[in-house]
Amino acid sequence: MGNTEFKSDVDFVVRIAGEGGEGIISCGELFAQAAARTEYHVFTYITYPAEVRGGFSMIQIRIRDWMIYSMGSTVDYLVVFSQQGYDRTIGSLGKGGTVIYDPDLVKIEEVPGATFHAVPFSKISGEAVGGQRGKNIVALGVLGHLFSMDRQVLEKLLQDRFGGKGGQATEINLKSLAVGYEAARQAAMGCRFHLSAPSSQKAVYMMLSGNEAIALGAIAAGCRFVAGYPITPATPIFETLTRLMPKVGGTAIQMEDEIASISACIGASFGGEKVLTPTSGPGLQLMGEQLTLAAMLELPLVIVNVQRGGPSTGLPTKTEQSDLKFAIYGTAGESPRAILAPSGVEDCFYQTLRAFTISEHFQMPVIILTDQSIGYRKATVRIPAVSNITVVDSSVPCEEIDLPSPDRIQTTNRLEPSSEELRGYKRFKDTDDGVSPIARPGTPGGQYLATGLEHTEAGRADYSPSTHVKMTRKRFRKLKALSKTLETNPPECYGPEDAQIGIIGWGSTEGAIREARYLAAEKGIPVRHLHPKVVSPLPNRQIEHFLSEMKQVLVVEENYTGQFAHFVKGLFGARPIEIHKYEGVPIAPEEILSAIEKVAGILDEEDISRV
Amino acid sequence: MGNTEFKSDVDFVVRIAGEGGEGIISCGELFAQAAARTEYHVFTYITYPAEVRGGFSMIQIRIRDWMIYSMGSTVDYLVVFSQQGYDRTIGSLGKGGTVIYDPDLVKIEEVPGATFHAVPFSKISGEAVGGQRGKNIVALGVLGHLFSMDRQVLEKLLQDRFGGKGGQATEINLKSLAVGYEAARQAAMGCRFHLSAPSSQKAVYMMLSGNEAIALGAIAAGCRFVAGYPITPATPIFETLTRLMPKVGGTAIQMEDEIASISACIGASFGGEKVLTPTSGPGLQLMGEQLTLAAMLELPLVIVNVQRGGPSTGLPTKTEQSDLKFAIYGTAGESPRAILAPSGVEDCFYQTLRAFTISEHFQMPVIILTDQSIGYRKATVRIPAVSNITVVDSSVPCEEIDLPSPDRIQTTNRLEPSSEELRGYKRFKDTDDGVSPIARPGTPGGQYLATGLEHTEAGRADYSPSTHVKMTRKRFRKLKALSKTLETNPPECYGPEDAQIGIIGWGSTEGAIREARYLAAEKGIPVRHLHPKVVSPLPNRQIEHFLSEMKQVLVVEENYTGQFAHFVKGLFGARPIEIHKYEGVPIAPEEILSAIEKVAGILDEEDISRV
Amino acid sequence: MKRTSAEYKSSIKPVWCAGCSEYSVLSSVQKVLAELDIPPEDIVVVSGIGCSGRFSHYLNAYSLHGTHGRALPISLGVKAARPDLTVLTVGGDGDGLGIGGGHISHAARKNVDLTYLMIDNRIYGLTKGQASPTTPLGAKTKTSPYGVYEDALAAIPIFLAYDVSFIARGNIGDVSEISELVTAAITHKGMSIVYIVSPCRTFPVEGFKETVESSEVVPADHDRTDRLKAMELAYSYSPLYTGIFYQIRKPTLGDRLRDDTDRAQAEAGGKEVTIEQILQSFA
Amino acid sequence: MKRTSAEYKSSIKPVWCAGCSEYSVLSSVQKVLAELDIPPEDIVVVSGIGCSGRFSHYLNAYSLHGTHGRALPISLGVKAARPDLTVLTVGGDGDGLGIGGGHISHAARKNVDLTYLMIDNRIYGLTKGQASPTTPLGAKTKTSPYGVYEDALAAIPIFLAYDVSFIARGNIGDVSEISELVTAAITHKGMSIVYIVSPCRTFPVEGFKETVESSEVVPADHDRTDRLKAMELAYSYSPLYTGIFYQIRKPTLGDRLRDDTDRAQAEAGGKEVTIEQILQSFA
Ligand SMILES: Cc1ncc(C[n+]2csc(CCOP(=O)(O)OP(=O)(O)O)c2C)c(N)n1
Ligand SMILES: Cc1ncc(C[n+]2csc(CCOP(=O)(O)OP(=O)(O)O)c2C)c(N)n1
Ligand code: SF4
Ligand code: SF4
Ligand SMILES: [Mg+2]
Ligand SMILES: [Mg+2]
Repeated sequence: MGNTEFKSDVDFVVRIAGEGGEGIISCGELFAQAAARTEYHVFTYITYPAEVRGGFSMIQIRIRDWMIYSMGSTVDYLVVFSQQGYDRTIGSLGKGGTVIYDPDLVKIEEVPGATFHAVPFSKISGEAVGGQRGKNIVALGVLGHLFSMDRQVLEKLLQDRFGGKGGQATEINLKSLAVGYEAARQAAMGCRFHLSAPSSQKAVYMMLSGNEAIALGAIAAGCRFVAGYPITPATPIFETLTRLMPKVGGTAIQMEDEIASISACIGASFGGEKVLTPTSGPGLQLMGEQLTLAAMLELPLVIVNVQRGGPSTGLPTKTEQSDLKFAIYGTAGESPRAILAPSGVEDCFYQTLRAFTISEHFQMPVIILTDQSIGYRKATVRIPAVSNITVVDSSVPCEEIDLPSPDRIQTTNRLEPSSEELRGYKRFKDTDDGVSPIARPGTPGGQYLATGLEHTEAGRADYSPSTHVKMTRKRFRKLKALSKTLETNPPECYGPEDAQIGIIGWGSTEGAIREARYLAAEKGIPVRHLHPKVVSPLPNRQIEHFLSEMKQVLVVEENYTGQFAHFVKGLFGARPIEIHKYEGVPIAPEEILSAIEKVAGILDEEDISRV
Repeated sequence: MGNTEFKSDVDFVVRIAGEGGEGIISCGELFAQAAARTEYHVFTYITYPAEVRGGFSMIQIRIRDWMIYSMGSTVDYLVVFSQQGYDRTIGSLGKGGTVIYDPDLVKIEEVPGATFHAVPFSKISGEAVGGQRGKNIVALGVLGHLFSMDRQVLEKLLQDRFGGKGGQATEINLKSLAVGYEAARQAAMGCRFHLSAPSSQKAVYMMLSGNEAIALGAIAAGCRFVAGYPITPATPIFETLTRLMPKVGGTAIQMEDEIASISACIGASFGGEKVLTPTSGPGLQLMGEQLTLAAMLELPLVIVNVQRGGPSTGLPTKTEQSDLKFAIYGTAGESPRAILAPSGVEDCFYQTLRAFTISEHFQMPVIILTDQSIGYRKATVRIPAVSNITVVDSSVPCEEIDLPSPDRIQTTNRLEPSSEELRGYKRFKDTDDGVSPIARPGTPGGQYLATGLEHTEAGRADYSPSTHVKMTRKRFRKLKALSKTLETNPPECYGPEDAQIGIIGWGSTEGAIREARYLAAEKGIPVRHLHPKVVSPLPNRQIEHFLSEMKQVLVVEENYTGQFAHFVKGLFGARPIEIHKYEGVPIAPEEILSAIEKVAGILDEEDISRV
Repeated sequence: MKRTSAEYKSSIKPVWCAGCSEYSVLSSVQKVLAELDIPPEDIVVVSGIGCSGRFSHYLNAYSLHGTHGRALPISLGVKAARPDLTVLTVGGDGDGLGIGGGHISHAARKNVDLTYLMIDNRIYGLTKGQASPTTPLGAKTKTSPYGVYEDALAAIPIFLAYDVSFIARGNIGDVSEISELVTAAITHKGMSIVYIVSPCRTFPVEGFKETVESSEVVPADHDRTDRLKAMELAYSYSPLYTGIFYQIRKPTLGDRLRDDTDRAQAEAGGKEVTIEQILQSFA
Repeated sequence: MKRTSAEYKSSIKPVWCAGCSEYSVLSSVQKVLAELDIPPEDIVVVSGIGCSGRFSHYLNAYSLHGTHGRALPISLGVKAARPDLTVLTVGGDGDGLGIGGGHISHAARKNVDLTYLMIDNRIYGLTKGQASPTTPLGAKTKTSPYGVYEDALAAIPIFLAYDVSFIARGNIGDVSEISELVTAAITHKGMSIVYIVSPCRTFPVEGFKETVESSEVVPADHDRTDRLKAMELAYSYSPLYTGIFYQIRKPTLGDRLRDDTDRAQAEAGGKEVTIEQILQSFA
């Protein structure tokens, strides 16, 4: 039961806040990286401004002795570099929290029960390295002392990041680290917690962002062609892949825009490769025409949309779940595609594997819908048993392919025509499940025409009513086959089966909902939680079943119009309570808990009135 | 009551069919134009291939002594130029029909009760003008004789189209016309019907295609800037406007693609002009990013999407209603817009006027959703009382602006700031209905920043949660205000109020549904018909009311997935019977009638079982 | 066994207008492919939307008929992923210089090893006669009823400024020249453009036929690596020069990506890194 | 009363990095506008997305901060609809030559009377240091960890091939030159581009500073109407020439649209046709 899973002795949150350009994120990331090398689990959340410099920026790191599902809602240790950083985060300080601030830059107001340490980061950095460049690393030193971290570990990380010993940047940073440790000692900060003992078990963990997890998932799935164009917050996927693809013998090319990126992917997919292009909402808008082309040519293609706040350029560095309907319906005419929404950093890896399986198997575009909060969040992720990655034969039905898990990963390739099928080859053969063998260029006799015009089974352009009817049905039959496959998957349900309150969420809210469920359980309110990973097509029967068992259902999502709730209402006739957060920041477990409590109160009253 | 409205003595259908490039369409259009100059109403429907040459092509002309709502379902007079033309249309010949065919090119099979006339168009043209160029006009001459049309009328039309007398093209055509008349006389074809007496009442009618009606509506609304890129089947809107705009002092420029087209419109709208860009599905897909920009900058902008068969290049010359959800949801993030679906050629004119009113009043993009069948259809349209076009003050609430009608047209302009409002000017002021005054460049003190980033009321970029929440609500408040306005409009309902069977349709199916309703009434089945012109946001209360009064509801639309039905189900919890036609051709009244009859049968049985 | 043109014909009958010059381009390409002895299964042809866009339907090859203006980036993807294939890109003036105009410079920067046939009829043919980026100033078309109000683009100078590594112009009136140019282009290592002036029969543009008829082969002594001289020749409209204007050798995208891979794998001793190693590097 | 620079400052404080050269471009433009005495309400500035895209936030004018790569067609729409306004377009190398690269040739064909400031820092600044179309071959950036594998675009030759009617290059190191060029560009009737080389402080690109420092003004005797000569000068990288490369007179979009209108209204005796007349013409 969830409750025991939730028991944890160590669980605290560190936040570093200030202005963009002050090195806040790298300070926090280095701290998190060092923490991840201990026996503890680490989870980070980042907010940064759309400008290169200036604007509120922060990183939050949660450390715990058990799996972490959300960023946490209150802060235990707060490091602030600027007045804005202080003003905008002090309200999140939890009971008995600690604040470390630069007294030359930040005016504080004492908070009862909190501890305040003044550390003049700026001044210290100025004295030690003659400028502000070191101030974030001074702060890292202070944190190192506070959590009695092994200084060698941090030094090693600095060297890895800034180039070997002796380099100017490295020297400045090592110096800053040392004075940071020293400053904390002088300020007589007691050590709060020991983040030192590296555990043997931890060797099987990586520290990854959601964006990195997607890049790794693609490589594991056998993707060897990537074309992309930078766009916040999806850029790190592409950057990671430009670095890794050549290492594994693949290609990652930067194109002149998103239209060219998806076009190149279509070309490479036509050439027989597994392909991916990462983007965010504004970029996906430019891809629409090519997305339907891929659907019409029945080419596998994986697109990642790391959602950000919209509309238009909107809030480029903030999180939002507002592209769901757009991903499903955002193109002209009617063509099938699947949408997958990973629930967390680790899940980004597995849903990417699954996206390739679906895309290659059903020869249709698949969109992976994550968001800024998941993309930039870093978390400790178990290294999967890579030696267990097996490629199943392309003729294996999709429902027989294992869902990827740390223990077992099956990948698949697209179906190729047999030599028999090559005789009088019909590329778009109208089969039972709509899937027809696709010839790889270079295969003699497999030459065919792939046209975006409506076409016959043989690929010839044809606009007759009967052809359009037949081929529309063929293309959608693949979606139906996928739906059937989904129904046989284990339900994505958590929590006690006898609960009367249900919560449905999708994507990155999974952790917050899960924690809210644990918190509710502690208060004696059992809650059941459904979190489909494939958000289109939906596992209808599972959702119906879930809805039928609940007295009251909440739908949680981070947008204004209630996009997922619309489906729950439209497809299943339910009348859920909708919780929308659209502030550019992830929803917190407490916000969900308070909704649960309200609903529980109403149900109680109903019970009473029924007595 | 509809029934009397439907009584008609004259009602027949002429179809000309053959291959693209044979001049079939111009033959039919000239015939229709001549017919429209008589006292009768005319309605045409065109099918043509996506190729410049070759492929099945046809034009169907319906002539009637009363308003015409659909293309008709059976053909009375069939003129065929090619075997394909014959094979693909002979099945539509009605009882007692007449077929005129070229015996050198078409092999016929006698149909009982039908009359067949062999006229060797090709040979006649060859002999008369030394080639095939005249064969369509020979056919026109034959039709002229058949319906004892005034030869001078046709000659005048030929001269207008091919340049004055004496020109080579004109001479060839006049010659061909003469030999056509002669050939029919020789073939001893009896005159079937007199299309000669020009009526005095007819001076108030135009003969327009839906595409032309939109172009005229834009001009009447005060639109003076158009940017576009050719795309079938929307090109004629743009072509018409390139011709007309300079005449009325406006600008119509061709851009390098659809992105540039909508961008130029955004620029011109920012400059203070009423703007329009016409396109079709593939082009609209390219406009998504700029569409949300317009929504974010709160700029008025009218886009016409003449839908064609999809997905991808699909069936570029065929009709389909498959872009509805795309038009509503097809962009990233969440931003308001309105979607209007004209129901016929005449309505194209009025909904375009309305689109500008909504767009200018609420400062948001409006998409007009027509389709190929409406765009290329020609019909007789009453000339509105142009002297009654008045511009109402921009402060007049939208619900007080008259819906445009032949008798009275009110247009409106965007709200400008008063000199008071210019002091400390807040371009995006958060008002009751979300609409804030917009300064026209050139206005001193009105300078402001319009950014696609989230911004404050003053226009300054700001990504704080409170600003995003406030401004999202502000933008959507305009949509709510529009919804309220819609509820006060007269309901778009037809047929007896006590009917138990209801039909809901949208867009171009209006005429076919209407005729089906008349046909059903003749069979004693009363049917009520709801046909909202604004399809997003929907007039919710009106639809709810309609649904609550019906025992059984049919939703008719020309797509595969049932896009409008999805809303009827999702928003109103109804379980309608869905009629989807997705063959690239418009649904016929008979197809709808047969569904009505089935439903009526079921209701009867229910009544019986209840007895 | 020598291959024949016929092997490169698909079973689909072209629907171009009678007498359209696209027929000549098609048969010329089929002839060249046979002569170069490239197996049909190793050819990918990608075309845009337009009359010329139908090209892919009629060639026996792996054929992709995409969307308007995107034939080039699609082709680039094919070649980047599958350097073993011969890639042909075909499209019109509107497709290539209008909606797709932004892609050429970037394909040129990558010097992707493909051959692009741009068939310029100075009009939007398929959509029935609207102005294209090469329709000359003042010409009346369906979207310029009072005459085109924009200067026509000068395609060859633009390709030169993009530094496309092979640039030729062919005149559809001289099919054997077209065959020669296409052969040279396909043989060229890197991006090649054969720009074919080819008046449309059905929607003729004023003066175009005369310009084309005035064409002359570039002087025999023209140094093909001299970009500025090529530019000068390209700016001449009477005579309108045809032939190869420019041809240089520089590494192709394939060459450069191979170098990248070498550099990336150098630390791993020139071997592909395993997935296990990749994952471990994040531990 | 003479106008001052300050009148052209908006109330928003720039967020560019300390020492970023965008500050100089901004103040130079503000100075020029004051000197040209153009009322702020008659100025429209449209910018793309990027560090340079923030330009519109800081100028007191009717300012539009649009989407990535579309500043030019948006500006064109403003000017076509409102010929009375002064239109400034601002964007970066990625915005202008990458995603927006397809629009320049067409704005040039229309010779729309606006001034385009393209600020080239050879990098994607706002997204934190990825390769741009002008990042030189071999340079390491966040998306070219093994070095850029594409040739950099040569912007000036490309603008010349597009026949943009005014083309200048400015070096951000010489602010008074920038002011002169911007003045000349705004005064020019037709499309003008001032291309400013402007290294990014935060994401510096190898060799760029040196190239910029080597800059030299184009020879005083350079004939600005000589396109081929301008091309030759533009291909020189050391010295990197600055100043006006090309300037010709040709009718602007506004001029030509006015002619169109005249032709269209000729049959109606040079008067605007009424809506009634238009409708009647369809009867
Ligand atoms: C996105 C999009 N916009 C517009 C069109 C319509 N369209 C089809 S072909 C064409 C122009 C064709 O001209 P060109 O490229 O010169 O080819 P041609 O027919 O002359 O060979 C256009 C505008 C389209 N298919 N897709
Ligand atoms: C459609 C779209 N794709 C990608 C982006 C992300 N993006 C923002 S700015 C930028 C590049 C900026 O580079 P440049 O134009 O050179 O301007 P700079 O920041 O260097 O001034 C990119 C790729 C975007 N905003 N929109
Ligand atoms: S329209 Fe012109 S280019 Fe197209 S097929 Fe006909 S002749 Fe050829
Ligand atoms: S990143 Fe470079 S271009 Fe952008 S503001 Fe900083 S210094 Fe200027
Ligand atoms: Mg063309
Ligand atoms: Mg840049």
